[in-house]
Amino acid sequence: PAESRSELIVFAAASLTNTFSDIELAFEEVNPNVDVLMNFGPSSGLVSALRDGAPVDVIATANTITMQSAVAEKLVWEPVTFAGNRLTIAVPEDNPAAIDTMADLAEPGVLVAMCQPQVPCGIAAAQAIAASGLKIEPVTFELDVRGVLSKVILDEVDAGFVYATDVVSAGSRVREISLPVGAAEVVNYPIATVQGTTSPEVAQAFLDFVNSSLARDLLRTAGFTTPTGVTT
Amino acid sequence: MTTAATRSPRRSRRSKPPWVLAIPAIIALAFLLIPLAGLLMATPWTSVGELLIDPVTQQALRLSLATSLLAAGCALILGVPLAWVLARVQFPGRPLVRALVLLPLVLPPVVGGTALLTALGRRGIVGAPLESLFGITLPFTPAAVVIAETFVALPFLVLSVEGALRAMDTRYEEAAVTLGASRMRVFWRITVPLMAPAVVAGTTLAWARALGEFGATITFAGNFPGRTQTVPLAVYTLLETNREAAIALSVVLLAVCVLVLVILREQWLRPGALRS
Amino acid sequence: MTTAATRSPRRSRRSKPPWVLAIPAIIALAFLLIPLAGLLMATPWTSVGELLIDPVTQQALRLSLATSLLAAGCALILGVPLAWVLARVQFPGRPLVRALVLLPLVLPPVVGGTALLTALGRRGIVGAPLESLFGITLPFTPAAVVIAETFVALPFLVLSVEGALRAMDTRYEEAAVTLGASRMRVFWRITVPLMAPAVVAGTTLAWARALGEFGATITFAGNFPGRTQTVPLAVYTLLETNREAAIALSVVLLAVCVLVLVILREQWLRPGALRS
Amino acid sequence: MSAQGQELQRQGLERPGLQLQAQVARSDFVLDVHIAQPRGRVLAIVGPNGSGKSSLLQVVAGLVSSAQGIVVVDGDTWMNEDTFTSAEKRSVGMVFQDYLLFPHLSVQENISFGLRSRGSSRAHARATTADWLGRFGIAHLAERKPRQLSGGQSQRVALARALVTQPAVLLLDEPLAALDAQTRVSVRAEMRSHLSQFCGVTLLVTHDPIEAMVLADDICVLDQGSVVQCGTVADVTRHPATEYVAKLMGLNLVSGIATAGTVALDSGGQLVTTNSDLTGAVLATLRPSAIAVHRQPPQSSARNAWEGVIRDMEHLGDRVRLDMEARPSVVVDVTSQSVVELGLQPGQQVWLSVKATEIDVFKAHDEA
Amino acid sequence: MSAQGQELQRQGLERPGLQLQAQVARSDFVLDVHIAQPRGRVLAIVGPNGSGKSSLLQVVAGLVSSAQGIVVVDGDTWMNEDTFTSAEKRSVGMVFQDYLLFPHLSVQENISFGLRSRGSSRAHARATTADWLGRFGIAHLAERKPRQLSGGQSQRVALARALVTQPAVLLLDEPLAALDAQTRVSVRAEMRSHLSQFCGVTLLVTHDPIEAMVLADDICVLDQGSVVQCGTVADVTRHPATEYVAKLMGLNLVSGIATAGTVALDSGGQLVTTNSDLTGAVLATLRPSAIAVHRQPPQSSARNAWEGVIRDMEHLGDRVRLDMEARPSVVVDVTSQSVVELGLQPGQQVWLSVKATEIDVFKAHDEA
Ligand SMILES: Nc1ncnc2c1ncn2[C@@H]1O[C@H](COP(=O)(O)OP(=O)(O)OP(=O)(O)O)[C@@H](O)[C@H]1O
Ligand SMILES: Nc1ncnc2c1ncn2[C@@H]1O[C@H](COP(=O)(O)OP(=O)(O)OP(=O)(O)O)[C@@H](O)[C@H]1O
Ligand SMILES: [Mg+2]
Ligand SMILES: [Mg+2]
Repeated sequence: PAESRSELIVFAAASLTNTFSDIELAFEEVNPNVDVLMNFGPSSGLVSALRDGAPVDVIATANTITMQSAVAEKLVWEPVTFAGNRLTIAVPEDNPAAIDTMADLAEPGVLVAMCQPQVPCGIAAAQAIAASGLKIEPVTFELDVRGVLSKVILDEVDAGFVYATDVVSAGSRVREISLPVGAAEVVNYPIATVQGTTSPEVAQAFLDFVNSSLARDLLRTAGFTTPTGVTT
Repeated sequence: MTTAATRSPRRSRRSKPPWVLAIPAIIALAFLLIPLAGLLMATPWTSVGELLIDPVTQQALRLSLATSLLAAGCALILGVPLAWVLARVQFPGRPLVRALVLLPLVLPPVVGGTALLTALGRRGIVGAPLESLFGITLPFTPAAVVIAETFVALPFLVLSVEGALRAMDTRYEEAAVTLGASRMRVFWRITVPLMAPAVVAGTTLAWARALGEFGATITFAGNFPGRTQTVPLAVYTLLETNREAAIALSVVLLAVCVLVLVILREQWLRPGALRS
Repeated sequence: MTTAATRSPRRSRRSKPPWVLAIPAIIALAFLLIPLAGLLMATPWTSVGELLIDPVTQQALRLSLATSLLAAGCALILGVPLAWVLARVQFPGRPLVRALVLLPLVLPPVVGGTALLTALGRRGIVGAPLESLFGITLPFTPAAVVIAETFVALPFLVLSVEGALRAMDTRYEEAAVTLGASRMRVFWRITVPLMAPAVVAGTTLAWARALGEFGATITFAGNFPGRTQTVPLAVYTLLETNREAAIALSVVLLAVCVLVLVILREQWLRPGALRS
Repeated sequence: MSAQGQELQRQGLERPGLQLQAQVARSDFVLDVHIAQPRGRVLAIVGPNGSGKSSLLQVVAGLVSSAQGIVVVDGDTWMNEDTFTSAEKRSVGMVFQDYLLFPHLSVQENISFGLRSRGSSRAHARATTADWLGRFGIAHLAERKPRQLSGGQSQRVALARALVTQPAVLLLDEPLAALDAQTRVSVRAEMRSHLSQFCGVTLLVTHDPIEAMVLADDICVLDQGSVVQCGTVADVTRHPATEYVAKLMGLNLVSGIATAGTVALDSGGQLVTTNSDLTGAVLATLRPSAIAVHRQPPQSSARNAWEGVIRDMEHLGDRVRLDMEARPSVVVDVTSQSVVELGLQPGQQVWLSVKATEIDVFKAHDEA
Repeated sequence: MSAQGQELQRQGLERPGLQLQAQVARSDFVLDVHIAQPRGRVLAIVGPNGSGKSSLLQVVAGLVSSAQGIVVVDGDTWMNEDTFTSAEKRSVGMVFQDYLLFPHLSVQENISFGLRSRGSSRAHARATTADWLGRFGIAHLAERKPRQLSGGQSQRVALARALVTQPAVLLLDEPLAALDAQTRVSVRAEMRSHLSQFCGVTLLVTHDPIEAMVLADDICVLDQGSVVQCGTVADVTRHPATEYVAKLMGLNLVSGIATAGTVALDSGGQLVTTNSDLTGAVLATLRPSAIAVHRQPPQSSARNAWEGVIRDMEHLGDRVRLDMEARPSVVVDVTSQSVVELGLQPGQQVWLSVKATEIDVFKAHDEA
């Protein structure tokens, strides 16, 4: 805990909004001298901002690729993976196309949404489709997983490849159709201290807190998987 | 809508829109309003109440109102002179400049934010000297929100006002000049009042655009609740966690906007309000 | 810019902008252009060439141009009558309608797309009957792109034209009426030509806005290369993997836009082009 | 419908021409007129600024939706309590006080606009327009835009535009005001020949009494929204109902009580006339040129002589107009020669005389 | 600078008043004028539509930036090859042909605009404005907006607005054109009294020869951008240089070669005059009212008699103007009585006569 009241600026991927808001409150309870400022946005946008000189102490992204680019540019110190997410299929709550298995997505006339292949959820979905050997042709490549979830919730598509956490956050409005065992791709969420940070101790304290059991419980509730402690 | 056959009772004498015009107008209106109606139907009205008492929402609303009004003000102060110069001063390359002024409209907003960072960021062309000389950093501050909003809103104002200036009968200005009025006096006492309806309309547009600004703001000013999180950013954040609340918040934003517009239009934009 | 003291050589007699106006105008211009300059400096020019021969980019450019022009056309056909009705027809609730027409401007784009889905989507108020009766589904088609772009662009046109209509001297229309012109004839032969500069300006605005449209398009029309992926969507896609390429593509978009605007303005928007 | 309205409409059906009975209320001004004008005659509407002349024309054209009353033209009811024929369906031609030429159309397009609106073929419209361009001497301006015209040129185009459609009612709001003296004479002559062939009703607003006398058959004098006097040009000129009308016609008008050829003037003084039949309230007109000026009390055959002071002098071509402060106060026209010979100048005391035969006496009009 | 320019400027410094020598080229029109007008005198500029009258005023006001030439006022050079005083620094008052009242300002604000622009205090501007509102009889309109005024009311406000600042040069572009007859007389009188006190130069564009004669000291006649004749009102009236000028002044003008009292007319025919001194190219004027009309060849003392056909007739108040096709062609004014007695009508053949004493002969002007 720092002596005087200080600010800690955390950039976090948009999909972490709920959990990190809770973690912020819990952390500030333990460290009353620290005021955590959260900035949620798309992972790539966060790294761009960092590159452009945004005042950041800690950054958590929803994929390892963007974080690796930050590492390569010496923007951040070595990251740690604090959570993981599992690819799955979401269908609208009344399941209009009667999807039961991933194979049903290959039926003609079934509208499928997935992320664009440039972002982690798109890479994962593409890999899952490739692995399944099915001929699944999506109608849209959404820019991020939230776009996919929106389309499913609004019943505009019959199914979409999303993360387990999205199914949890959507509550009863979507149903999950699990991917076949082994096809469920996993993505990792890394977190790192920014190289230029003015308060490295507090940043480190926050990193530790995210990896604490309290935070892990919050993450698990939101549907994240707990990583096996590997650094990415 | 008052439409009537040729022989008709007294009060409908003047306004008989031809159906050939009324039909596309009604289609246009339906096209704009049905989606809004759909949005209202999808709005969980109970959560609007909750949202309104949530301090985060209140902060966002306050910030949005403050920054959008400031942005509209900046657009006004900077835009009216620019419009005047573009409309009235001959200089080489004017067509190009007039086209360039429109660009923030076309630029995908996130790229617009990036462009602002390249100019005013800590490593930017103007931002770097600003920081090293005066210690001022703009990005990720409320000032950055105002700048981002002004950047996207300015073209609206310039366009409206420039159009009005070109349509204006310049001989009123000539008449003022023969009465001994200096250029500044002509500008403030004749030009500006004569184009007041266009200035008000342009400022309204600029304000509305600033109020809805999202892409450039999140890129240039970040998304910090209470500091740079305007309502559109809050909507974006809420979409992640609570879709219904996000829609409800959008509807709140719309309501505020409609309220201001209706008041403003009744006051300022009545036909001839500034003329008679 | 031509500014000169009172005693000055011949050619600069007329245009002496007062500095008090020129200074804010220059600031405004700098404010708009420095970020654009920054963008140009950040552009990897070598990759622009590569981008231009990439079929995906070419598809996106073609789609963007086609859909934005269609959207501008739709906005024109629907918007001019709506503007006329709003400016000239008295009906109850008109101030409210005039404010509502502005809303697509304020709506965070993604919410705008959502609103369109609630109206025209598979389960939408209009979309559901459309699908069950005619088998037409709009989302994920190029038509949806045009619709999304028209939705955001329409208010621009309506505003420009309505303002011009209000500023117009209605006695020209009266004169035409006494010459036996029907309402339609008055509208097409007198009203429209007299407000042509505003219509052209409004359509230009609408087109520019449609060209840059992103949020509503991605939400309502999705993102499928060659079918619904316009240039702004391609820019976002590229932003994830190749920031430089994304900026380069934005610059290409801007270049197209400037080109069209400069040509258009020279042809149509010269001072008095339509009058003398 | 009111009994008056029914009566008017009955008349309208019987007598071709214009039957107008209308009220318009504006902020602090009320127009209330009743005019009946047969076809083939020109009615000049004269009156001071703001007396409602333009408003009257607008009522006939259907441009004032708030007008109350009745407009019947050649038996067609254009307006009554229940009916309102919209402006474009009324067969009117109108020339506006400030031209209102369509700025985006060329002169030739402006003129053919009405023909095309009323369904003429392109070729016919073009030919007719060319004819009118020639008549108005503006053929060389055919391709110009209105902003490239001088004031007078614009006015001629506006005139041609209204005349070309041969309307049932022609409404002219000071059509010659902006023309210069020379052009005005030729356009006036041209216009008179057109008006004499024209079989519809013409209402001509003008400030110029000569224009009214030259072009119109009848005159209607408006003041503050009401009709002061209506009648043929000769009647109104000879027997003006008010001093305003008399001045407009360049006459002196005095009122008084007549007894056996002598009129005791209301303003003091008296006049001897040759008309001994009239008694009671009368009006009398004195032509300015019929009044003689003397330095001494006149020893002439003129039966009327009175003293006065020259208030003001104005040169009018080869004559000088004296504005006299006297009983009665009159204006007097003398030749420049007389001015020199008598050494006249403002402030000077002189004698005036007029022959009894030069005084025109008539009963005060009922409506006055 | 050219020698001519230096000469003009030298003159400008010596003689207070306006020295103007300017060219303006427009699409198919070139204005090229040279005018010198001393202070305290009113110059009326007359000419047909499109002759460049408004353009001339604009050059003086500094509103035409493309003008070439020299403008010197009271020794101040407003324009020459090197100098251009911008319009707002020129002490001019201008009344525009179409008012140009500021639509967003009230009448009182319109009038005080010039005073405030030239630095008057609010109180002084208000008082002066109130004074002028009274003089023009428009005090009750003080709070109105221009769109609430009738045409004539607007014109009076425009007039007051230009006069209130007491400018060095007053430029009036048909200031009375839109006023009705009665108001015009009173405003004209008011204006004359102002102009007579006014010690600057006044340029008055007008179509109305009476207005020119009443208000102006000098007349300058323009045609197609050039000065046709310049001189005092009396000179121009008596000795018009061209037929146009004569017609404008209500006179007949004929040209010919004089030999011992007889003028052989260029248009055919001859006139006997009482002036036997003149020889060579001369002009002669005949007043329309000096010409007598006969049904038979006249057996009178009049030495000039010729035959002709009545082309057109116009009633002008108590006179009738005959437009004669004859040698020479003239206009003739006769009384209504004569018309009845002689049974005159268009197309009729009649005899004209004029006394030699009534013919004014003078040498053709050099510039004509
Ligand atoms: N649109 C209007 N709204 C309110 N008042 C008006 C309007 N138009 C005219 N008036 C008023 O109505 C009265 C009559 O105006 P009108 O134009 O008919 O007069 P006019 O006789 O044509 O005058 P002028 O000879 O000056 O043209 C004036 O007092 C004028 O101020
Ligand atoms: N802005 C302009 N551009 C081009 N030509 C013009 C312009 N203004 C006037 N003219 C032309 O210049 C000539 C002179 O116009 P000007 O207005 O000076 O005539 P004027 O004598 O005032 O006529 P009027 O008595 O009709 O007002 C005309 O042929 C006219 O068509
Ligand atoms: Mg009028
Ligand atoms: Mg003129």
